Amino acid sequence: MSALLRVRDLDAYYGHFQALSGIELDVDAGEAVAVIGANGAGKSTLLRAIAGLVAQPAGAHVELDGVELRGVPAHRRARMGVSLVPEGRKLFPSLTVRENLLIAASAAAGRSRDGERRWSLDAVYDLFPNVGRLRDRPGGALSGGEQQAVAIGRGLMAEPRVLLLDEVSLGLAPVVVEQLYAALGTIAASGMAMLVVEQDVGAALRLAGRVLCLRAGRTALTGAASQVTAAAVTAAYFGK
Amino acid sequence: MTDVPTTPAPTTAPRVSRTTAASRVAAVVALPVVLLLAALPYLAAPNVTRLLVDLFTLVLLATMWNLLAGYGGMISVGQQGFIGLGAYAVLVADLFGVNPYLGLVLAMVAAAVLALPTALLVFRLHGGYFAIGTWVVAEVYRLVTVEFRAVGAGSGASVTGLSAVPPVLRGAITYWCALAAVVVAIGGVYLLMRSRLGLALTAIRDEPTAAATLGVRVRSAKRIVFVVAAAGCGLAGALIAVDSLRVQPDSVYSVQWSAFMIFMVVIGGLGTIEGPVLGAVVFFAIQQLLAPYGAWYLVVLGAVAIAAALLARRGLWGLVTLHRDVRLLPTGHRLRQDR
Amino acid sequence: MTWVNAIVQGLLLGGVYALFACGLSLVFGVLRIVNLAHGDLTVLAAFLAVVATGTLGVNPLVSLVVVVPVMALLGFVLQRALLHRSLQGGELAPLLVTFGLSIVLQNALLQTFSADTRSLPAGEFGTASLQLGDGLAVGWLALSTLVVAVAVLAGLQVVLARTPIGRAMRATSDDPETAALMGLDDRRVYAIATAIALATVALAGVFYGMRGTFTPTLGPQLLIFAFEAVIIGGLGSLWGTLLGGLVLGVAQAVGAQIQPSYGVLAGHLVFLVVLAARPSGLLRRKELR
Amino acid sequence: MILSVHGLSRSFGGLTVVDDVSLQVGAGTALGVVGPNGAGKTTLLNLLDGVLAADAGRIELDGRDVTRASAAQRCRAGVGRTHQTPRPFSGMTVFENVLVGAVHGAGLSAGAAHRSAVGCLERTGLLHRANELAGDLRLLDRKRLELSRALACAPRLLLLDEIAGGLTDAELPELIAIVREVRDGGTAVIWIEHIVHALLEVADRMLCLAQGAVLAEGEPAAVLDDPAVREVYLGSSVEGLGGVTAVPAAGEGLPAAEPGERP
Repeated sequence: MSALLRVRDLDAYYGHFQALSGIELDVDAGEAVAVIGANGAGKSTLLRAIAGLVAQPAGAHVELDGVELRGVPAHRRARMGVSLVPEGRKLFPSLTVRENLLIAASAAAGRSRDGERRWSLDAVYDLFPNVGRLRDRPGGALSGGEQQAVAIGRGLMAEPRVLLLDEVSLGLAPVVVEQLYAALGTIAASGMAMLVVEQDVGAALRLAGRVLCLRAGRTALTGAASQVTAAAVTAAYFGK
Repeated sequence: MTDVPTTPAPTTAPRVSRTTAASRVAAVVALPVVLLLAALPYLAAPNVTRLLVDLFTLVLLATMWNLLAGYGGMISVGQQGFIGLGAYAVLVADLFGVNPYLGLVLAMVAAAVLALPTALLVFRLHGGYFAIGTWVVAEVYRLVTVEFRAVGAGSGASVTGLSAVPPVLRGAITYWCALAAVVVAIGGVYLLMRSRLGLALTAIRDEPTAAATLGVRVRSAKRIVFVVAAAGCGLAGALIAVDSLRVQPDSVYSVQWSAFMIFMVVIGGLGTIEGPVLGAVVFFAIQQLLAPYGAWYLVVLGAVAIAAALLARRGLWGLVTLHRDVRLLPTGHRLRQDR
Repeated sequence: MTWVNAIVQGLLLGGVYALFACGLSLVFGVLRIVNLAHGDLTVLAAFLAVVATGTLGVNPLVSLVVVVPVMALLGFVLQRALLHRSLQGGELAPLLVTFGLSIVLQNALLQTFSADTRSLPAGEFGTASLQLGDGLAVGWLALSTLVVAVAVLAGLQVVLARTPIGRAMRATSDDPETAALMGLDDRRVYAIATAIALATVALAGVFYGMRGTFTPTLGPQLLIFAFEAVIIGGLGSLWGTLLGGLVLGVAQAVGAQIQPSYGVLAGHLVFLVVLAARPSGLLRRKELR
Repeated sequence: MILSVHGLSRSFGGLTVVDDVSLQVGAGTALGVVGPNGAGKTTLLNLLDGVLAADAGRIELDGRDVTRASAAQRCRAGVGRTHQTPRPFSGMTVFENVLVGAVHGAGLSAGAAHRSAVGCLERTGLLHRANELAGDLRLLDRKRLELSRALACAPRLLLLDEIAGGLTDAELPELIAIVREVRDGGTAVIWIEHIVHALLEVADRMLCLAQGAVLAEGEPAAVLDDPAVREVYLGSSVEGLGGVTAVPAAGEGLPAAEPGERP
């Protein structure tokens, strides 16, 4: 039995600079994995490589349910069920909140025939009551926390099989982070496979069953979340 | 990038070198070549020098457009406005009894002076809109010009002040003026690009924001380039006027000049001094060869320019120097470690 | 009364300019490309109508049934074959490519159709007019051009604001990378936008051809008028483009009333005044560059 | 005081990114700035060096109001800056990159500028790459280049944006020594950094930003011990999370692999 998302020997380059080397990772259906590490460790690059935004070199493997994704462009990966909630939220500023959500639904349009749709506007509004109230506001005129909720909702509207979340808590107040992670907990409980890149280690570890810690583009530490010590995490952040 | 010492910690202070082997050869060869070209009216038939005046005008135009786009990052399709102004400056000088050859200098001044308020307006536009904005201004110049009866309104007028000069002598003087203009333009751009301003322009081309944070006055550098390029195009227009002795508004203000400039620079290699010169020569050859085929040659030119913009971004000069770092007119700095 | 007439005729002329401009505006808004071949494509559409009316023997308005789809298809192909590649080449490449295209189109038309002045025979419809009072007559053709322009702009507005493809265009224009994460293929979205833009160009070309005369070298002039309408109105606003077209039309008509040769010049001067006094245009909605 | 900032604010589309920040830095002292990503640290630097205009507030450099001055003017008045994401002039050589700062920022004539640029490259250990195109440099050398260029402007105020990110433990002391030397030469330093222990070696004072506002300011140790700071910095608390042992991958523990070095 192979995992739902299977990553083998993944390297990534920006020009001459190697941002990732030899990453190996499995995410099973219904499992949440946290990716942690200091700035510049390659966390976001890993998600971007899986989503198809960073070129995948020959010899590197990213497989979704046994299907090799090399050469598949980002928009087709999205339609196959790889949904990335990007760093910085990246809402479309000239679209309203509702339109931001609907735009992602088109990614799921091709697949909705063979399976019933789980996520609709109403389902997202149920999950984030705030978002429902803001539905007619332009995406550019929201606070950070509101933007993040819309971004997650938008990711869900694409009916993902694997949800990739990049820096959910970035720049948000702890109380907001708590609310967002409560929602993510609900999503995880529904059986979604998730890969979460986080600076807020505490929040990520409460959600994730497993941890991948990156350092300078390489795997520094992997293991069950319950076994990762505060000291190891602090080391990853403060450098010592 | 030739001899990079593998160990740091130099023993003596490194020296800054601003020449290359190729440039030293070029410097040695340049003087005799220019002298030979200067002697040409004594050696060759007038129709040869006549053709060369056309070529030199094209080289001048290509060099100026490259200064704007390749070094200043400004794509203008309105330089014909300054070409037209230059041509009319000769005509106006002629009307007032000033020697048309003196009009060449007046043309440069007139174009530079008008470039200042023009810059004020068109610098409010960016990218493609800047391009069309310069074009509108050129159209305004044309439309205003044709309102004046004294310069022949819509049909233009002839330069009469040179009728007393024997044709052979006139051809020779025009040729020397064109040669001088090209030498000054290429030499001027070379010196400009080696100066503080050149350093600033190269920095702006690569990263405008970082340039500003390192103390480069981005806007004023661009303004200087715009004015210099306008003066150069004004000179080219004046050369066209004294060469053909006839100024027609639809011809000197034609947007086709912009098409030619873009073609020469893109084919030759944007952002180098050598490239536009090479591009002008190639363009001139194509023009001579394909002229009998009428407008089809322009169709070919357009198609080649599209292909070059998409496929060969560094132009012909880029292909020539693909594997070797040949710089006839180096503008950069190299550190050399004396041992 | 002559001045009122000039203003009315100017407004009607502005309708044509607005129609020219909306394709330019759309391509810039979605692809961020300033299409320097815009005017030549308009002229191409007019010549296609010449061929269609000639070979099929139909009214120019009927020829739209052929010309509009052909131009839309051309737009789709153009985007796929040239413009998309040029987008990867930085800021310069799209300008150089569209300018090269302009030269190619202009001279190919010149070779094919000669430099003769042409017009599209609009029949009775072209000459009939509506009498509004003494000395004030409004041509049916001119009036219908304005109505078509408003309808096209309104239609584009509705497509952009309310339809899935309009949403996709706005999203891709905002951020192509994130749009890809939503399953949108930017190449396809851009190609559809270009196809729609060239369909409006086809309308503009045919209506212009019926109203007046044209030659293969008219393109640059039309591009400049379209550009002035866009800038006067304000980038990124379709209603601004309509307003810009009307302002330009009135300026030209009033200028021409003073002296016929002042018409075009007056339009340019109004444009320069707007650029100097209100560089973001009369109706500017949001930051676009 | 070299730099005095009062009530500086900036928002983007209704979102306040820098919120009423006031700070002062004196000659020969260094201010460390910490805070989670997105707290507005880089925006603060952009406001200080003039790349962005402030919505409200006042910036004084050597007692002169520079709030409305352009980036180029501020650089000439003595503000040097490094970017978090390096922005080299990729078509120019390393030496020429630094020369831009020496000629335009510090206003030196050719000969003096050449000497100054060589000196700055020597200081940052980049001299042996002087003739390479800046676009060909790897990340670490790009960061060195950022620092060299800023130093070439002969700054009275040096703004550093995550200059240590990606450096290995072996390379850090070298960098710290350079920044210290600059500070001890009388330059005021503002340093944004996530690698807190590097910051602690240089900073005389520490400032923590959260959501654009100053959360705490004072003695570095005191600021870092502030529970509010620990809370925003690590997000929710990490205490009491785990078991006893970490599981190293393939027996590697925590390797200090060098980024930028290809295997």
